[in-house]
Amino acid sequence: MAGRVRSFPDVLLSVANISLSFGGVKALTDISFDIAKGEIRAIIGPNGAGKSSMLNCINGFYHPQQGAITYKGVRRSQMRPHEAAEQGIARTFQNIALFRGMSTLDNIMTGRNLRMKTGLFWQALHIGPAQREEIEHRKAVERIIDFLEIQHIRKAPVGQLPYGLQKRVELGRALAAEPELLLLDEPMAGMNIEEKQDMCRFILDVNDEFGTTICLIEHDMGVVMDISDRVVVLDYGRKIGDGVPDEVRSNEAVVAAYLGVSH
Amino acid sequence: MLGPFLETLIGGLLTGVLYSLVALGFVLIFKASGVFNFAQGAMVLFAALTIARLSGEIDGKEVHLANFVVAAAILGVAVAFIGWYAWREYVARGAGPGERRRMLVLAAVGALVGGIAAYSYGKGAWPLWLAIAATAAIMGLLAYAIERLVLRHLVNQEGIILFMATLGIANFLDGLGQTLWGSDIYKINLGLPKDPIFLFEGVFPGGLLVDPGELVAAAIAAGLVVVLAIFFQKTRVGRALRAVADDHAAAQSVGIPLNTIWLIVWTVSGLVALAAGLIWGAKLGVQFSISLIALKALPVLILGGFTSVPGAIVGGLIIGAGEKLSEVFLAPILVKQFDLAGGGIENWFAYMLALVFLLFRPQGLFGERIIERV
Amino acid sequence: MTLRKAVLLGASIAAAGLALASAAQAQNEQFIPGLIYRTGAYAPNGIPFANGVADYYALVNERDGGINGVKILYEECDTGYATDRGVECYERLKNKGPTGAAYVNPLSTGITFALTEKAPIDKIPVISMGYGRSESRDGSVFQWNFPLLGTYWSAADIIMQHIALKEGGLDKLKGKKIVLVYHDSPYGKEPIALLEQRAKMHGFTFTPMPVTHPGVEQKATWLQIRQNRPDYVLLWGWGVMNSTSIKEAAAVGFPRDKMFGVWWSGAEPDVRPAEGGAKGYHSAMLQHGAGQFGVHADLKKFLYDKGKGSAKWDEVGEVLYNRGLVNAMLGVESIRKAQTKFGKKPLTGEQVRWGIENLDLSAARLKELGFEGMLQPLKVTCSDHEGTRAGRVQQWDGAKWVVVSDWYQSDDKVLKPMVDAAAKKYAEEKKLTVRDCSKES
Amino acid sequence: MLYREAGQFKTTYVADQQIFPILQDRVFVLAVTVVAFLAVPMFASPYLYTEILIPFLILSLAAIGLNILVGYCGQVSLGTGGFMAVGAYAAYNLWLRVPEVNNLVVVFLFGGVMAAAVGILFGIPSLRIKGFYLAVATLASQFFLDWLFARVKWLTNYTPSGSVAVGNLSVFGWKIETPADRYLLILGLVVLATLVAKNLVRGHIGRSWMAIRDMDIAAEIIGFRPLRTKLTAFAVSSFFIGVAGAMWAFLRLGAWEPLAFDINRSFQILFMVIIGGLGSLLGSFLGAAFIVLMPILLNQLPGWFGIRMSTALLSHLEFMVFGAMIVFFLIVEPHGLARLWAVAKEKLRLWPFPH
Repeated sequence: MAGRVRSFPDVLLSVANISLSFGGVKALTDISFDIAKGEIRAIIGPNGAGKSSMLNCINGFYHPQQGAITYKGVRRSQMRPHEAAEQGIARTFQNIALFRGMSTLDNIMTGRNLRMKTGLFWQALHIGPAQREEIEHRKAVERIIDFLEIQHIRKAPVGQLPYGLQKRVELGRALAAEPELLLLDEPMAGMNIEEKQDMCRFILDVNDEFGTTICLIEHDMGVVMDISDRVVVLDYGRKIGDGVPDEVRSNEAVVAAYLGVSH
Repeated sequence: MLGPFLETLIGGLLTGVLYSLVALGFVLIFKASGVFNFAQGAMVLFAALTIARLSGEIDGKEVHLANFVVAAAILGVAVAFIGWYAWREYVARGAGPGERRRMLVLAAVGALVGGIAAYSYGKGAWPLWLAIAATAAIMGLLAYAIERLVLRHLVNQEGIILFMATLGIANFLDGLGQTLWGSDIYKINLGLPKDPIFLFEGVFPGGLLVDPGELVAAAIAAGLVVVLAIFFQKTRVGRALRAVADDHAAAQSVGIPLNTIWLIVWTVSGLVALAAGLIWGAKLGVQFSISLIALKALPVLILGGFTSVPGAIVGGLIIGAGEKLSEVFLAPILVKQFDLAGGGIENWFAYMLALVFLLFRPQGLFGERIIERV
Repeated sequence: MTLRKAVLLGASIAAAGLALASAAQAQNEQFIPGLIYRTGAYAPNGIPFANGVADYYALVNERDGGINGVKILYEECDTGYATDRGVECYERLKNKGPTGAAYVNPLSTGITFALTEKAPIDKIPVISMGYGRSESRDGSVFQWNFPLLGTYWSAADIIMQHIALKEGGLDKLKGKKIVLVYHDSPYGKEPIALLEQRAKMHGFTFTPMPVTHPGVEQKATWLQIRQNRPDYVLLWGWGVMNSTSIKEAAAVGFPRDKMFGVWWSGAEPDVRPAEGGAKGYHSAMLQHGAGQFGVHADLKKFLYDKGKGSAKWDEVGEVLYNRGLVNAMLGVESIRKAQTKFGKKPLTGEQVRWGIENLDLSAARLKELGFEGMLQPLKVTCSDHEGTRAGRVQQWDGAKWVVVSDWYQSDDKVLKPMVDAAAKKYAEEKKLTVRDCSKES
Repeated sequence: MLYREAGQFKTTYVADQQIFPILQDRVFVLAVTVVAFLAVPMFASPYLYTEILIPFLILSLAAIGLNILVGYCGQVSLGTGGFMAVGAYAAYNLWLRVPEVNNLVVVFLFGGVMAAAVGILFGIPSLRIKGFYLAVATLASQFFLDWLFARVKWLTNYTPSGSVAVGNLSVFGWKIETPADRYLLILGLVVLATLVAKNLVRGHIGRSWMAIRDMDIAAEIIGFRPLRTKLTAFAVSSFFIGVAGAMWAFLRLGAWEPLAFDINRSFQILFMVIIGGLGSLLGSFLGAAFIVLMPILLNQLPGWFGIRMSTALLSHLEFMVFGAMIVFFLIVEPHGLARLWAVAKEKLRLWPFPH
């Protein structure tokens, strides 16, 4: 079945000729592609293809040696990850990176951190602006909790939750930031069918309801082809394919490098 | 100016070798088990006290008694372990080769201790070699007890918990050492030469002072470092230890029980503590203060990296030289400039040196660069 | 439940303990606390002192049946030379016995400083024999402090006088270089003021060099000394620092006979570990030195022959042991003096304070007590809480301490103005009312 | 039966975000506070005040401070003693040089603020240095500050011995003289400080600390600025520690020298935090109680039973038992006494019908 066919005129982020290496080991070589506003963009490729490194470059965690990243029409200089977050880029992680010592609620509240402004003084007293702010954001977070259907684990320490729920909480944390660009690193890895379906639904809903642009890495080809608008294929740090799912599926290089293996 | 500078540099480097030796004990344990062993200083004290009291002249009833009590206690423990192992091996289930070897080691230790106990009861002061051998055995037992009673129960705990546990062990050892052996200053007589020698008296007025005692001590320490390096590079056990250091899971799969590794590592670092205690004790006299030299080894550790043997050595040299040079040449300037009540900057200077260095190289001198991933 | 059992057990144990503790208090006993240390970095020096103190009290109880029939109840508390532990010990012991602590010997300058603040409130005198704050000899300000036998300013002054005598007069000090190697604590810093004053007066250069606790790391210090070649090195060390200094001096070839220790740096544990290296080393004497005197015969007869001594017999007569004896004796005699006014019963700290302040030990009395040859007569007054300012110098000949000088008196022309100024500053900072000593009897 | 939360429904977020959402907890804490303020002064002896309650309270505050840094923000520090010293000496100099400010609260706050400033300075390396490397690096501050206060004569007002003393203290005109006065002042300040600490850790600043602690990289990626977050933790932590240091100097010691804040103090407070429980304010109190009381108890216990042993043996045994107990507690409950408490409460919730 073909993916959805939608059109997106505006480019949100474009990557031009990116190369990244760690002390001689090349992780990414000369990669270019763009992410359009409002689309669901997938990055696929075999293990070690450089997918996570690509996300790490986009949100400023790695600094490519060559190439440029343009976000919202502005060419980005080297930045720290929190600056990317401030510009509206949020993400989840391949190996869950929740704050294990905190509850679900608190974890999602951390997603609101960029919007919480009261200073040390009011925080220390926990009255007035600090309390108002806390409640206002609590309301927003409760909406996300409702959306993701995790009300029952609101106060549970995340470290003790099952894997699938942790992934969901992590998505919640990213959503709490109300990002323009949401990077999802293997959001469905290690899930069973049912959990995957739930997650797909959440991703599509996010995209539909909030208009959030999503860039995801995923191994499950079926899922990728179903939900994404366009797909980039990486192999050994190089781009070997780019286009709507049908194009990619018929791309010979992709089939040889990747799909050929799994089919 | 060059004369004093060189002289200070030499003195600093020689002191640095001794710092390296203490730091080495830290590194061995951290490398193999990730434990930041703050008890290293207490182990140095304990070993030094044991050697000093076993080899020192015996004056009066209490020492005899203490000797006897300790010897008996160790013998008892050793015999108990042997009995327990024998029971496990022959009664409870079949024996593996590892257990048989361990039993043999324990039997040897027991026999050694037994012989020593008998010897001591008749004679009094022991020859130095015997005291060292007995102390080595005791350090082995100590390592065993620590592994058995503490570490085994703290597997998979966070580093800071283990660190705190070693602080507890340090407290315990400080108390135990003083209870058994007393708190006076004791001598270890290694026969180190004492009279200073002066080099190049023709070139520099007054010559370059070198303390031959320190020279010998540094040589011993250097020799020990070489032995350890060979141990790690060339022997089977040493290679296994390095494997563990690199990857715990991999080591498990090679078939080395983590507990055994820990035991070996703690024993080895107990022996390093013994060497450090021997040298420091001969130099300064054996007393409670020796345990505080652990603090001197810490800047060496962060400078050289917690996991690097060469780092401990080079770091020790840098810290030793750095702190002496700073004290001799920088401190007087500071005192004059700021009207201070005296110098004494060497204590923090070593730490500051290490700290500033870390700002530029967070993984230490020889540590591997960490690539962060998410 | 096991938990309930444990709680019950704990409660009953605690109750039993409290009952025992209260039952143990006897009525006709004078309580004296002992803040000592037999552990830690300073134990080698703390132990012989503590033994001397304990033995003397035991002797008074055994031989005389107490002080005029009032038995001494003595309890040690180990401070480890740490100020906060010392304060805890003091607080724990100050109210023990029927009348509370008679006086307290902090045996640490740091603890003395802390207790100086507490003494006037608790009304317990602080005897800091041969240590403590130098200006506290001014009894008009420091009503409760008694730095008997000598302060550090006295000690430093005596050493300077001795050096001057050897050089051929105070004027010969001009241009000399004198270094003070000191324990980096209030103890070690005390003499600096006096030495700076003397340096100004006589034109020698004075350099203080601190050594960090516990003092085993002195290489840099002694390399500097070797490079600067001072004429004399004064040593204000304690515990293992002393022997380390002497060893390092030997290692850099600094002549030991140009080294002068304070009286806390002149005992057997200080020189013995340095072995041959200590030969020729000098130190000031807090009046007494090593050796056995009249009182030691009594110790042997009443304690050691009966196996009741705390030390080994061959340690009895060592410098610090003897100092413990002297320290205890001064306390006992103060109580005895106070009994003449307040009656032969257990006394409060406030009453004992009067006894110390009016202590007057003549040569005859010292002979009677068996301390002849160890002490000079002393007389404490309201304005002079030091009692005497005499001292001698001794030298280690490789096997024993030999007295090498006559008696010196610290020069009050130099000291008195300094004491007055420092005491005045203290009184002002603390907004204290100063006693008028001329009106005291 | 008595300890149940069933039936206590929260209808507003304010109610849900209370410090103690369960009614019984509120009652209990209130009762403890009332006892501490009103009942204790009725029976406490000077010894209880000066050697147990006062050290316990002050060191609890220091432990709270360190817990913020280590337990909440995950930055191990061995420089606590040094920061306490900054608080003490800053407070001393304000008290000495500006006699008009004869108000301990102001003096202590000043000590805290100065300690916070120094804490920020020494916290800067934490951006690049992590884990035990940072722990050892913080020793640099410990040794440097110890040295500073021993050497710079101005800081100790040129006293020859380097030991300084304070006296004639008052707060808003209330003269602090007796141990009871000191106790009440300390208690009041510690209760306030605890409240502030609780507010901070449950708000968004606290969450930023915990995020950095649990996973610093992820925290940065979702927008926390690592340096600013860590420095806030260093500042707040050092502020509390500085206030504790000033209180320790003024209200516990009265006269002090830098040795009062040496490295052993740092270790002592780290012990409190670990034994009490990382990331728990209650744990800071429990840990402080344990570490303050245990040596005193061990030292006195044989005496209470009429067992006479030599002072040396007693001290050595105290060392050994103390060390062994540390290890024992770490093995039994690595998450500290606070966790034991929580487990007990959990049991109590179900009592008497555990099934």
